[in-house]
Parts: sequence; structure tokens; C-alpha cells
Amino acid sequence: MPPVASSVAATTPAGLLLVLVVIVPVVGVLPAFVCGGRWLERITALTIALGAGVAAALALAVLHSDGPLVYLLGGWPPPLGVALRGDGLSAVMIAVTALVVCAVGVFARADFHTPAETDEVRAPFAFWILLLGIWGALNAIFVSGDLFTLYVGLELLTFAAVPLVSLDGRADTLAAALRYLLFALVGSVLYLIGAALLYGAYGTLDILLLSTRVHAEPATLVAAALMTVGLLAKTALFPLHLWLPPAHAGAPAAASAVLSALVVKGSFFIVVRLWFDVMPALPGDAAAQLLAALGAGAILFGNVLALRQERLKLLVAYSTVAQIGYLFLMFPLAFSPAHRQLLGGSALTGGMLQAISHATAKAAMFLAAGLMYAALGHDRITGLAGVGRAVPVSLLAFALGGVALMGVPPGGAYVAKELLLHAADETGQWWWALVLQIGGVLTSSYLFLVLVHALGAAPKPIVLRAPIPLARQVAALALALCSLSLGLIYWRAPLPVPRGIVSNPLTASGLWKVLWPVMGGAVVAILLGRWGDRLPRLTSRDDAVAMIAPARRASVALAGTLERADGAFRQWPLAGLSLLLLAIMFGAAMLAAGG
Amino acid sequence: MSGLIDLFTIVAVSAGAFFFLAGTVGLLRFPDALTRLHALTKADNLGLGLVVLGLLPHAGGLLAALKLVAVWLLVLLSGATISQLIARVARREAPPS
Amino acid sequence: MLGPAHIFGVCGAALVGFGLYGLIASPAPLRKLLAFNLLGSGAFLLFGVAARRGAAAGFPGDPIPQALVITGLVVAFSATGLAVALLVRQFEVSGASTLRSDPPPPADAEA
Amino acid sequence: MTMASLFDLALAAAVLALAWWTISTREAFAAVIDFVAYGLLLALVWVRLGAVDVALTEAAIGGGLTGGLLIGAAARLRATEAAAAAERPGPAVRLIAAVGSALIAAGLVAAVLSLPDPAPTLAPNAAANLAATGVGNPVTAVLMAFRATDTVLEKVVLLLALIGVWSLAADRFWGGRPGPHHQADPNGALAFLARLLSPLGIVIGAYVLWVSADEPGGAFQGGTILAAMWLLVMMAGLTDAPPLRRRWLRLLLIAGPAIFLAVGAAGLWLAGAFLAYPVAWAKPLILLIEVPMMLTVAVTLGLLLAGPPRRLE
Repeated sequence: MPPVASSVAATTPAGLLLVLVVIVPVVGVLPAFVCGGRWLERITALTIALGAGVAAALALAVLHSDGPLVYLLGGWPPPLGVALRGDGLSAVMIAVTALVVCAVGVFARADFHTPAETDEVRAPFAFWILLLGIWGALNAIFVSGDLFTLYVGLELLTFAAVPLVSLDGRADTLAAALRYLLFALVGSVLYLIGAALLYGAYGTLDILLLSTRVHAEPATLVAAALMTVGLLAKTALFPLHLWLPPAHAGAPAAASAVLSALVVKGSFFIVVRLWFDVMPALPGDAAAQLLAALGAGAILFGNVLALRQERLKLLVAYSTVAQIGYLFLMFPLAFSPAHRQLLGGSALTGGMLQAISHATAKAAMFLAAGLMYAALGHDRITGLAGVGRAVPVSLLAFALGGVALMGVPPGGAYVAKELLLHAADETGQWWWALVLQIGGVLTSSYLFLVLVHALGAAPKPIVLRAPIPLARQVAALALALCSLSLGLIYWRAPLPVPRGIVSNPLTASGLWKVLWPVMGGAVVAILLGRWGDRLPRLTSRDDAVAMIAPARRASVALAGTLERADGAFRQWPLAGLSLLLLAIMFGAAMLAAGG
Repeated sequence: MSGLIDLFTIVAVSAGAFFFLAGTVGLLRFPDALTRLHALTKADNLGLGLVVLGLLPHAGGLLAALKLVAVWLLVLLSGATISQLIARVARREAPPS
Repeated sequence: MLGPAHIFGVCGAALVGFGLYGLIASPAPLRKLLAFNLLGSGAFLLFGVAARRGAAAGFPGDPIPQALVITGLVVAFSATGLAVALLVRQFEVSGASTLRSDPPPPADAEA
Repeated sequence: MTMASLFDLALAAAVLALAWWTISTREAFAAVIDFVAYGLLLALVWVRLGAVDVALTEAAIGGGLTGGLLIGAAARLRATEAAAAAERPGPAVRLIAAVGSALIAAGLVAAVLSLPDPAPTLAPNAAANLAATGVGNPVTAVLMAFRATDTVLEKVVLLLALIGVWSLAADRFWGGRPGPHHQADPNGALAFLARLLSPLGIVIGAYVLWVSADEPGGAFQGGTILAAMWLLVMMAGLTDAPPLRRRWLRLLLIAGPAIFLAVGAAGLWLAGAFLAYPVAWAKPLILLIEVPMMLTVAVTLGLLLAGPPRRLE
């Protein structure tokens, strides 16, 4: 046995689950790859079932253990070896990932199966193996205790995700995949440079050891700035979102669900690890404010652009751009001026709850959008009339997913919003509370737009392009219901939700809190949305239409400005410049805080 | 004795370097692909041979010396083949008048 | 004392700068891929510098960062392979090689 | 200033000049050739940094395989260069990009020059534990024992990248052979080279793996040489690329990671931890993993260069 002399950590009981949760999907890839064809589908189904079991066991083990689970790979303690660590954050992310993978697995069986007359077909072969690859990579990221292992996991995630984008082989999806790959690669090299500097300064890449050694000096601050920006590029935080809308909207529905719900969370999770675990005292308030400002930009651009899309899948993709913005609001809210560092209190809980609520809700919305596309043969929003009658369960799943995102009780996003608002109130940062409220209004606006179109009567009866099996619709619905019931779970150890922060939604003020974003959203939707010929019928009185016409003209002009700005941001040169500029700004902000 | 060996090494490696220099000048100055190839392969093969020859006394063992010679032979082999292939393409694209 | 760690540390930092510039200023995706490879080698050199500075125990360099570079090189090569395949396929399908973001395709499946 | 420092300075200058040419050369093909030369010089840099294992990898990958991959791409995409030139960003964007990149590079220089002295290092730690791994080359010990996790994951990365490349095939060619069928003159120069060089290359590849226990080398470097030999034989038309549906091919492609994981799992019983080796058996077990891994690497790299399937027979 290699000597285990270090007091840093030792393998804990149940630590082996950390290994299994990474290895099970990876091991599934190997026989699936060799056998191919129909065997591949069977092996994948078995692997998903097994992996879900391990994920559940891991979540329970973390819940019932006092500290994080630890596993020293090969018995070598850090800094020489690599440790896996599973804390509350890991457990929650792993559980939600398993949930989404299971639902997508059920959903995708109809899209990706090998027809009886052939041995093996390209798309199913690639899809199932890449799905397992993404799963293994995400779990590796969630439990890795080493910055370089995180890098390998991050690259594994990228290489598994990119081919999913171009699975249909069309020219536009190939271009989207290429943009995604190249931008993500730049992001990971920036991360790698930071890792090199940290190793040069402290002689370890182990997260726990680094957290005890880092202090503010040039190498560390440059590393932190570059790593943060690199990860933001991979997370597609505004204005580095150029690759996301075409990639997520162009992929097949099952793949979009995985990409939007899970893949962007991988790099986001590493940002959280970096800022909260590795160097909570280094970034400082200014950098945290900058991070949240980008989040606010994402919320504004993403939501308005979502409202202006002609296609449902692009609307959902832009909604992801906005939701990614929400995830970064927690950073300044978690900053404690008294301790001069980030503290994982209710802000962190709120942010992570937001992440998992979005994961389930967004997967549901993409799956439902895919079903509507399959039923209608198109996904033009103005042509959705009658879809509510044709595929009611799908529309219900879409609507409930949207409602969950809006922050309606008892959804996870509702509790998340309450926690973040509480943290904003406590730290006196009213401006982020304002952003949160505006975001809620904007989120409900595009849901309102889609629902008005979809519930309208069709001019002629809809002929379904393909029968939509109920199991697929139920998979989407189940995810939406999950997101909507996340707030009901009493969050114990993994994500402590302090009692008394979440107000009772059944009081008058509670109801008002839910109602006013909905009403505000309706107004915004009427002013900004694309209505086709439907707007006149929305309000029965002609003078009402005449009254809102000038307001609508003004707001559409404003939205046009945002659209043009977004179009410019999504061009490669400007996105590249933004990347450089952000790296410099983060560096300067951290230097100011450290100096 | 070791002084003589060092002198031999210096002379051989310098001569090799001279051939490399001459080959490079030829590559830059000669008018067409075939003559450039001529300059390059002749000079490089000979240049590398002289460098290897000069290093042999310092190889510190028969195995290492054999490895050095093997390097030269491998470069000779691939150089000869590649210049053949390049010459063929050059002739196809611009046949000699 | 001007050692290799200093010289190649500065060299690696400059390569990162070149790579970032090339990624923005070169329009063709293939050239961006080349720039990415320059950027990557700059990052690897920084690991190499860390390794060289950590020479001890009779080793010419700290073996841990050296091993990390080998793993990183393999990953970078995989990335290049995937990117080249995408480039070539995009050219075969569309006859072009570009990263310009065009308006989204028509919404109709039959289009 | 010593001779060595002068040499290092000249080397760094040459590397930077080639890097700059790679970016600024007008023609893509010329840029790729610059890049190959750059990769070879970089291998020298790694020798100067005392990392011969990395130098071997850099020469094989940076100069060799990446170069081959990019040369092929540049040749195929030549027709698109005029259109790309028209998309060149304006001088304002280029200026801002230059200033921004220079600032970041300057920040990195400051960071590198401020690294602590004496530098933190794990070299003594690695040396102290080297005996338990049974190998003498510390880099091999890191890759195969101390940080075996990264190596396993990296092999999965290679496999997924290959699946990504395959996924770009046209549906009708799925399971078929990659790349064009090279119809070469069986008596031509290339066939001669392939016949003469490939047996030699296989020996060298195996040698690079075998010595890696105690000297620079390794499964990856050896596998790269084998891959190059395979590609040479295919280019010479002496053999054709195999159809990608073949079971033996797919088994070869997973053999490395599969055996690595199997030995890792056996470590649970034999040595008390996943990916641990019992001390007495460490060296043979590492060799047991490395041999199939070299074959897997060779086949994966060769197929990554060959591209997606594009013909049925």
C-alpha cells in the first residue's frame, strides 16, 4: 500500500460511490460502442438505470454523512494524487442530472432507435454514446477535487456535447457546432493557463489544499481572472453567448434538453467551486458585482430576444441565455463585507436551487417544444394555434416548465428567488432585487405570448405530422412537475434553506407577489411580442388597440435596438474582444480588491 | 587524444552546418522546384551525415552511436522518398519544356 | 540569472498573446484553429516553466506538471481532430468555411 | 550571459517568429507549414525545460499528427480562402484585439516572473513514492499511478472525439471505410518507403513504450509512431482503411480504457483502492495496461486523421 501520511483527507466509508457515479456511465460507453445497433440501445438503457441508482445512493449517503464524502484514487493522497469529494452541492447536481438523463432517455427512445431492417444507424449510435459521455463528464466535474481533473472533465463534456449539435448534418447546425467548439476551446485554454499559474505558485491543484494556501498575489489574481472568464465563455454568460442560441436551437429536441439543462451547468459549477471553495476571499466585491452585472445583461438581452423570436426552439434557447444570467446574481449577494469574502449562505443556496430548477424546467420546455415541432412540422410561434388541442400534454408540460421558471410557488425557482431577495435585502443591494423582479416579469411575458398563440383556435383543424406517444409527453411533463415541486422538499443538509425566509404564498401579499409579475408579463408581451395577425383579436375594442399602438411602436423600436446589439455581440470578432476585455476587467477588479 | 577528438567534432559539425547553410541558400535562390530539391536533398543528406559523424565519438556507447547512425539513415530514406514525390508533382504541374 | 524558466515563461506568455490575437483577427476557421493551437502551446509552456522551476530530488523538472502537459497535448489533439472534421464537413455540405452568424433558418420543416 | 542562455534566447525568438508567421501569413497552407516547423522547434524548447517525455509527445503530436491533419484540411479548404479574406475584421477591431492580447500577455509575464522562489514542487514527493509504482521514470509513474484518473479520462476523451468525427458521416456511408482509397503505384517510391519503414517504425514504437518504465517514452508516444506507420501504409495503397463497423476494430478502440478500468477495479480487492496497484505487481500491471493502450492510441489516432466514413467499399 502506498503511504497515506497526509492529514488532508482519507477515503470515507461510502466514498466508493463517488467513483461509481463517474465510472458507471463511462463503463457503459465501452460495450455499447463495441456492440452497436440494437444492443447499444439495450446497454444504454441498462446503464442509465444503473447510473440513476448509484446517483440516488450517493445523494442519500451525502445526506446522512456529517461531512463530504472523500475518495483517494489509487490510495494516493493529494497533492501527489487525486481526490474525489462529494459535498451537498455535488449531491444535488448529481441527483438532478440523473433525473434529467432518465427523462431524456425515455423521451429519446422514439427518435433514436435502430429500424428493424438495419444493423446500425448513425444518429442513434452517436446520440446514446454521447449522452452517456456527457453524463460521465458532468458527474466527474461534480465530484472532482482537483483543478486539472476538472479540466479533463470539462473537455470530455465539450467533445460529447458538440457533435450532438450537428447530429442532423445540416450546414447551419455544422456551423453552430463549429462556433461552439472553437469558443469553448478558447475558454478551456484560459482555464488551463490559470491552473498552470496556480500550480507554479502553490505546487498543488487540489481544491482543498489550494483553499488553505492561496493569497492575493499577481499570479493568483491573473489565474483567477483568466479561469473565471474562460469558464464564462463555456457557460455562455452574456456577452459571451454567441454560440448558444444556434447550437441549442438547432440540435434535436432531446439533445437540446441535455445541452441547455445540464451542459452549461458543468462550467458554471466550476465557477462556483472556484469562487466559493478555492478562493472565497480573493475576487472581492467589485469582481462579484461585475459578474452579476453580466448576469443582469443576460437577463435583459436573453428575455427580450426570447420574446422577439419567430421560432419556439430559439425562444427557449434565448430563455436559457437569460436564465444563465440569474445564476450569477448570487455572487455579490453572497459577499460578506464584514468577512471580506464570499460566504455560502442563503444566496448560494438560492443560486444552486435556481440552477437545478432551471435544469428540470428547461429540459421539460425543450422536450415539449420538440414534440410540438414533431406534431406540427414547424415551430413558428405565430403558427401554433390549435396545438393545445392537438398535443395538450406537451403544451401543459411547456406551460408548467415556464411557470416554474417564473418563480411561482411551490416551484424551486420561487424559493430560489425568495432566498436571493432575502440576501439582497440583508446586504442592502436593492439593485439586484430589482433585476430579479424585472427578470420575473420578462420571463412570464414570453410564456404568455406562446400560450396565447397555442391556445387560440386553429383556422383549420390540425393534421398531426406524426403520432406523439403519450410516454414522451409524460417524460416532459414529469420534468416540469419536478421543477414545480422542488420548493416542497424540505432541504436539509445539502442546500440548507433557513426557515422563515420563504413566506407563505397563500396570504394576500403572497398572492400579490405571484400575480404582479404575471400581469406585468402580459403587458410586456403585448407591447413587445411578435403577434402576427393575432394582436387585434387579443383586445376586443378597436380603440384599445389604437391606444396601445404608439406604446407598442416605441417598445418594438427599443427591442429592435437590443436585437441589433445582440446580433453584433454574436459576431465572432466582437465576442472575442468582449472575452479579452472581460479578462482584463476581472483582473483589474481583483487586483483592486487584493491590493 | 581527447583534444584531437574534439577538433574532429568541431570540424565535422562545422562542415555539416556549412552544407545546411548552402542547401538553405539554394532553396531560397534557385529558380524552380526541381533545382531547389536538388540543393536541399544533397546538402541536407551530406550535412546531417557530417554532423552525425562529428557526434559519434561523443555518443558514449555503441548503442547510442548506432542510434545516431540510424537517425541519419532514416532521414536519408524519407528525404529521398519525399523529394521523389515532390518532384513528380512538380513535373506534373509544370512539365519541362 | 536568466534561466530557461524565465526565457520560456515570457515566451509562453507571448504565445498566449499571439494566439488570442489570431483567434480574433483571422477570419477563416482553420486559421482560428491554428491560433488555438498556439494558445494551447503557450499554456503548456507555462506548465513547463512550473515544472522546470520545481526541479528537485535529482529530477530535471517536477514530473507532475510534465505529465499534465502530456495529457493536455492529447486533449488538444483530440480537439483539433474534431474541429478539422467539422470544418471539412461544413465545406462539403455548404461549399463554404465560415463562422459568420447568419439569420436563423426558415421555421418550416419542409423548407 | 552564458552560451546556454544565448541559445535559449535564440530558440525563443525563433519560436515566436514562427508563431507570428503562422498567424500573419496570407495563405493557409503556408501557415500550416509554419506551424509544423513551430511544433518541431517547440520540442527543442521542451528538452531545454528538462521535459524529454513532453518533447517526444510534442514532436509526435504538435509537429507530426496535428500537422498532417491541418495540411489535409488546408488543401481541401483552399477554395474558401478568398471568401475568408473578405471577412477579415477592420483595423479598429484588430488594433483593440492587439492591445487586449498584449495586456493579457503582459499580465501573464508579470505573473510568471512573480512566482515564488524557491518554487513549490512535488518532485521530492514523487521521488519518495516512486518505488511503490515499480517504474523508474517519474512521468510514467504520474501518468499511470499517481494521477491515473486523468489518463483514464483522457482515453475516454480520445474515444469520444473519434465518435464525434464519425458522427459527421453521411448516413448512407455509416459503418463504411474512412477517407479516400489510395490507389498508389505498388512499385513507386511511397510503397517502397512504406515497406521499408513500417517494420522499423513498429519496432521503434514498441521500444519507446518498453523503455518508458525507466526512461523518457510511453504508450502515447509509441502509439503515435505506430499510427504514423499505419497511415503511411494506407497512403501508399498497400492496405485499405478498415470498415468502421468491424467488431475487431471497435474492440481495439476500447481495449486500452477497458483494461485500464478492469485493472483499476481489481485494485479495489488487491490494493484497497480503485486504480491502486499492489506494490509487488505494480510494474507488470502497468505494462499490462500500457501495451493495449498503445494499440488503442495508435488505432484511434490513425482513424482521427482518416476522418468520418465516406464509402461503403
